[in-house]
Amino acid sequence: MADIVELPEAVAALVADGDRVAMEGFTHLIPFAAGHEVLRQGRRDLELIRMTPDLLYDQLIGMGCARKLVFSYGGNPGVGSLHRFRDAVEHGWPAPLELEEHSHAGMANRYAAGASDLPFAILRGYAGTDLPAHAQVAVVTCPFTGEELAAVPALNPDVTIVHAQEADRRGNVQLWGIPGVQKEAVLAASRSLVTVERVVDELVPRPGAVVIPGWVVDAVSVAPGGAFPSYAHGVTERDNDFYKQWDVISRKREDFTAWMEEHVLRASAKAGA
Amino acid sequence: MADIVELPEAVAALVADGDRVAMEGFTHLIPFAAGHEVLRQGRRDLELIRMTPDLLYDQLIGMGCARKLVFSYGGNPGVGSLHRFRDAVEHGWPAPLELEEHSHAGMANRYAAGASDLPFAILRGYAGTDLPAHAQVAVVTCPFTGEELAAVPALNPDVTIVHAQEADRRGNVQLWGIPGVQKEAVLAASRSLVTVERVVDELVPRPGAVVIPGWVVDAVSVAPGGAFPSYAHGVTERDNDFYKQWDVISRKREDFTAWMEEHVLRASAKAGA
Amino acid sequence: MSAAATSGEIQTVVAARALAGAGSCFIGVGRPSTAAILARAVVNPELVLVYESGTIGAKPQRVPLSIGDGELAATADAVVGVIEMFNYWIQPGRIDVAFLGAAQVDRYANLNSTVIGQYDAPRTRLPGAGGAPEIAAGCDRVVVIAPHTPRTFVEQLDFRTTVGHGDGPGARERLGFRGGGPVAVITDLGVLEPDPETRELTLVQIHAGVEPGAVQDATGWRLRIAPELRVTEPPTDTELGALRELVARG
Amino acid sequence: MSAAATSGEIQTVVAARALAGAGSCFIGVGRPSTAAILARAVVNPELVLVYESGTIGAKPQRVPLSIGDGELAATADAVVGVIEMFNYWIQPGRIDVAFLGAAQVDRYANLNSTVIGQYDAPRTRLPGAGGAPEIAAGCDRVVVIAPHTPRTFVEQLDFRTTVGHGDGPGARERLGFRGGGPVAVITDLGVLEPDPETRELTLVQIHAGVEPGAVQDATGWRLRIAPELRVTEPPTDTELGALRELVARG
Repeated sequence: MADIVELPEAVAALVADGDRVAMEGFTHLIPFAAGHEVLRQGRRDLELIRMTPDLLYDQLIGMGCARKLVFSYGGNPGVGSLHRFRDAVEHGWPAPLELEEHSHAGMANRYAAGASDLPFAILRGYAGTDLPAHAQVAVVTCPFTGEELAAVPALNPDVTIVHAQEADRRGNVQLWGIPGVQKEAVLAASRSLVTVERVVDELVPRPGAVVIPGWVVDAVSVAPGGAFPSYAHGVTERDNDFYKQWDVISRKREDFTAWMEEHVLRASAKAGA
Repeated sequence: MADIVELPEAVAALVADGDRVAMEGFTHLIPFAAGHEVLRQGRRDLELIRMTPDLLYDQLIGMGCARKLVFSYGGNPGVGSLHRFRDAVEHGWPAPLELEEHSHAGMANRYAAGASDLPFAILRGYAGTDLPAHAQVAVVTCPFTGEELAAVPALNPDVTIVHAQEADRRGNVQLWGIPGVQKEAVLAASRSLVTVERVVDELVPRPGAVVIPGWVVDAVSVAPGGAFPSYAHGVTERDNDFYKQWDVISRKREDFTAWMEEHVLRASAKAGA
Repeated sequence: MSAAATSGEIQTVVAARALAGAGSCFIGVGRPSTAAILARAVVNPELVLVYESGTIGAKPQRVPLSIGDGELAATADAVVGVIEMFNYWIQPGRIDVAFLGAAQVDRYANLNSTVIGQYDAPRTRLPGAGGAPEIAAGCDRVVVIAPHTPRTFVEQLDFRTTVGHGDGPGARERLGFRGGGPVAVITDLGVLEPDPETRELTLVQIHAGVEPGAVQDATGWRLRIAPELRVTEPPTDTELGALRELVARG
Repeated sequence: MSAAATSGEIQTVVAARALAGAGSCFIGVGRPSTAAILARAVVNPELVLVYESGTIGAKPQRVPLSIGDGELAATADAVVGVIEMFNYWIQPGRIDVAFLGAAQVDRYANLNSTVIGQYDAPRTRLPGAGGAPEIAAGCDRVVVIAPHTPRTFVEQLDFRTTVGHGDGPGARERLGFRGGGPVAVITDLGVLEPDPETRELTLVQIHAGVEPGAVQDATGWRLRIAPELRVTEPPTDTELGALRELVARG
């Protein structure tokens, strides 16, 4: 049964310097509020894991929290570049960033293997590309057909953080809309934190919902609007304009730093910024 | 887009003598009406695939349709033996039955590999048991950790038959309640038939529903009550008494044959028996 | 004052007590299911019941005939497919306790639910493995529930469907299992537990009125008996009342 | 009478026409998404749109900024997780056509969306592979949509993110791919198709008013040109009207 605690308390208890941290949410339910609390608590040297780093990891990377990035698509969806990610990779600002780069299919199967307590996953992937030179990819042979397939190692983060629409008082979590890989990311991790829009007395089953039982979650924290500028299907809307504005805010180092100072570091967890 | 056709027509078009046929439904949504139509059309020499053979395969085996059974649990759930299955294995009546026997975990992962177009699946399974002597199980070594795991070959039936609550007029299928392995069994097969309780103008999304797009299904046939004595969650009830009665009906060869003659062979597809 | 408990009722109550303090329990049908539902009623209301059919946190008010009964899905916290059940929930060892039955049990609590006689020329063909091999390998601990007869407790299994403690100390570790294996075998005569060193099943508890000699007579091998044999606390009126009400509802 | 079509509009309309008769199309964001939504409006109302985010059969009325926009999930026939999308839908080759973009395209329609310059000392770091490698390997056929400039159409990729026709005939077969690979590269100047024998991209169609010489100048290798060069049918008023309405809504 998950504890329902304040976000600062949950982050302090579950996220440490040097951790391998996955904050998932595939273009939906991205846990910005929790990520910002990780920033405010000054965590450093993190190995950030996420299929699509998105604005959230652009911010964490730009603020110097990350030692390494494990990912498969580092763009601002529909807008263009993630400038802080590019600056770190191209110029090592504010710090050099080690990359472990996969394809979506590889990352998704790595989470599935992690959730299944298997050391690796097999897929038809990577063949003929330059990716294996920069990612852990091996070849396994089918013992029945002799066919060769790609193998990728399981992903088992120290801690996974996701956002959902709601939880009940026992910490059972329900999310709906685009489900992404959140359930697998939670099950693959040693520790997990779920931020929610609201706590309800009873979870009313929803079409397309994924339910994560509270007994496999460590902490649930209430963070209304905690996915902004991403969204919580049926509760908040994706702020597409903010994704476009971010291209301007993040382009120059000083503009970025000033914005983060004002809107994240000086904000409180309650503000959900 | 699946064709919506009469059950006899669909079975005639999709099921041939000698086929590897999977009729799935894990204790729920078992496609009895379709299986009985296969019987009435006199199909022979079938390789019957199903995690839990249940009463349906007890009937098909007892009527001599099966050459081989691929399965993981051949009992009458909560009641005891499947007498026709036992008679075939113990005494070769009405015909010898070849067995390919797995565990549930192995069968489930074989369907997943089949649906994924992978030649095999890996799992922590079978270790230390006598099962590998009677099933295709191999050992694969993790290329990253050196750990040894079990490998099982993919299951790709010639045809998969499942039952669902409803379909729309374009053949999109929606089922809910215990989901079992039906979606994987359909995606793993070369051909597929789905019987439904009803056809609706529009599928209204349901909590816990699995939707199978019509464009991956060959035929949909309307068969109200088509899961009896199993059930369709929210539409019909499981007839537990019938499962108990079956223990008596099926115990003696002549009682069984007489019952099948009267209730299945002489019945019509419309009757849904 | 209710009628005295039958040996079967005592077996079920003892099994229910074994779930005190457990977080989650994996169960099939029959007596194990009755015991687990009883446990929620009398010793562990928060117990999460997990069924092979994919229902996690089911709260049945009656004993289901099949693990697919609609009530299980209707009352569950989450309902998942069979593939997810085995890969995400059983394989990683997320379930605390698994209740298993069997047609044959040997001195190391290995189980046979496949065949009596030879596989290719069976005297009695049994249903088969189902989920048992991976459930017994993955769950944190296993409780076996079986009727105590010489036909069930045998010197040599006709088929090893499920590994308990294999051939003794270190066997499970060598097989790379996640879970610790059988911690108890609960019968209608008493309770057997694996010896901490040898892993061999040892009679540690007998139900009231049962003679150790009778347990030995019902066991197909030379049974080890603990120096201080516990006697089963008789079912309380609460336990017996709840059990009988549950069975009556069934 | 509406204003003349821009080269970008022509490119989008030609891409939409390429979906006539297709059952399903896998798309990312940007121009490919616009073209696929346009195709449903003008040439293929039954076209099943599949997005990486797990929405199968989405029916957007506007061009989504991101593949995760709520409208896609709200209008889809089915919404699945990312793991299922890649394992059950893309890997087995259930999708007919995939639209892909890229920063660099070579003569065999191999694609780079990872980096310009060296990987460890990049001149420009691009977003990376996303789903492209497996989408291009698995889908029945691939249509590449890219702006026609020498920076995009290069002699040598800086990084091979996605395999088109590899190093020529037989390359895809040797790699065990399920899908047939690129069938067309649609640019703002014309359409390139792989030669049936050599698999090398060949200019087979130019948009009205474009000179073949201009296409060669915009291509970083010695471009093969088909003997009979087709000229693109100009967008009809219906196509252009529908496209402009769609973009205006965006």
